[in-house]
Amino acid sequence: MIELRFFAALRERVGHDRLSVTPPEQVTTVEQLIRWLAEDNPTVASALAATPRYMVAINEELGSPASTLSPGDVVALFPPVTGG
Amino acid sequence: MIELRFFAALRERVGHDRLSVTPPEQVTTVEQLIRWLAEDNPTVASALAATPRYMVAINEELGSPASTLSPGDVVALFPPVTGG
Amino acid sequence: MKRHIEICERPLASAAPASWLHDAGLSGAQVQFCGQVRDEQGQVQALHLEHYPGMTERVLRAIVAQAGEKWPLNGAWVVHRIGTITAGDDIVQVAVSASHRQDAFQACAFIMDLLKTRAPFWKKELIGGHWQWVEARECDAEAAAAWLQQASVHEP
Amino acid sequence: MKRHIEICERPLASAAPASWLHDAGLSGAQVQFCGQVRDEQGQVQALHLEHYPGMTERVLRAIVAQAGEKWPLNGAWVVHRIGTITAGDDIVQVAVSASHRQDAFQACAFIMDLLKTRAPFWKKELIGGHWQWVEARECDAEAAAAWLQQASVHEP
Repeated sequence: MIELRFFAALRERVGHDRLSVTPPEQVTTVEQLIRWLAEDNPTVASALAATPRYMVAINEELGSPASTLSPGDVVALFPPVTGG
Repeated sequence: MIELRFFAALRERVGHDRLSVTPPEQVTTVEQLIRWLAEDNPTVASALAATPRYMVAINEELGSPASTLSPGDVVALFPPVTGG
Repeated sequence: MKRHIEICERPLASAAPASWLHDAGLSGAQVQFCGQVRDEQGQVQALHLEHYPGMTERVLRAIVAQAGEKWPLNGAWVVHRIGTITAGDDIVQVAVSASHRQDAFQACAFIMDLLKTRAPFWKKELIGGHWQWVEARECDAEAAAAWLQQASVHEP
Repeated sequence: MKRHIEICERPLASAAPASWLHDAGLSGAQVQFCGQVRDEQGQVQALHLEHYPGMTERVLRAIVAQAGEKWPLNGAWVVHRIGTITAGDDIVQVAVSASHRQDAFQACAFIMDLLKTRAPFWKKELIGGHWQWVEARECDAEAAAAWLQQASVHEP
């Protein structure tokens, strides 16, 4: 199981701030997770499609599409940050 | 007539904070003034000799040895500044 | 190096970083950055800031630790506002103390550049009665990348 | 650009630059430098600062004007302490406000670098019961020269 978290415009587009998903075993990277979500979850798929650029964090640390995932990971997806 | 002003270590070495001098007409630059002072005024000469580096200001603006002088100018001599 | 990192829902006190950093003669230099909400000629009526609790503090701690490795600092202060605020209000304070001013200037700019591109905060603005998300600026990403490139040049 | 330049015999108030620069939404960035007397492991008992009244103000005004030409600033504050002060006391405050932080950081560092090498202040320290003049640091001259070289590169 992977816990997804969404923030800012992406959260508004998804309509939830979190979602638990259980991708198949062969999904082991962020990139694969997102490709799988695009097929499995139309809401997340269209929210991501509507967000020109987004960032990812795994267990509260910035990651990249190539980052590997383990069951129980918290994967956050969000638009580029705009603090400060 | 030129009004000389001294600051910091240089003032302490000269023993005065100001001095009025009337150099001959051919003294038209800071460099010439200092050379003339070295002959005319032993106190100023030895104070300058004891100050490894010094700066000059003419009428409250930073100058250089080549700066030209006019009668009535205020020429300040001082060690490198150490504010801030 | 002492450090203070805080996410704050109340207005920021502008004198707080200086008095917290004060160390009675150890440091010769304090540099403080303060970011404020610009009103863009009166267009922006309010600003709302959200963040990712937990990750935010973790990222800020990591940025401050990295600054402490790059420059000899005596103290570092980062306080970021969240919630709804208005034009002119302070959003963020970054302040550092060091023996020498060049280290303090560079470390303060570094922390801000990395905060801007890595700390999970998002702003939306109330303009003409409508809330809209602020877009990330390309030049902020470039400013952060410049520091990271510098670092890689020094690596063996 | 508003500007405040002052030579001061009283202790400096650390919150003064921020509140004076505050402009309710015009500026997005304030950068403040504050220089303090270092005690050098308790060696320095006191510091005395003298200056060249008249020339000091003129030089500081010129430096601030130059900063205002190089960067789009909304405000600039320079206050320098003179007289006898002790370790930990503030010697100088330089603070600027601008729309964007990079301009504010650079202008503040520029004003400090030029102040250090051009403004007619001199320090002496009381160490072991004896007053001795502080020597100018070569690296300060280099920092100021770097700005002036940059400028000449941009000239036609």
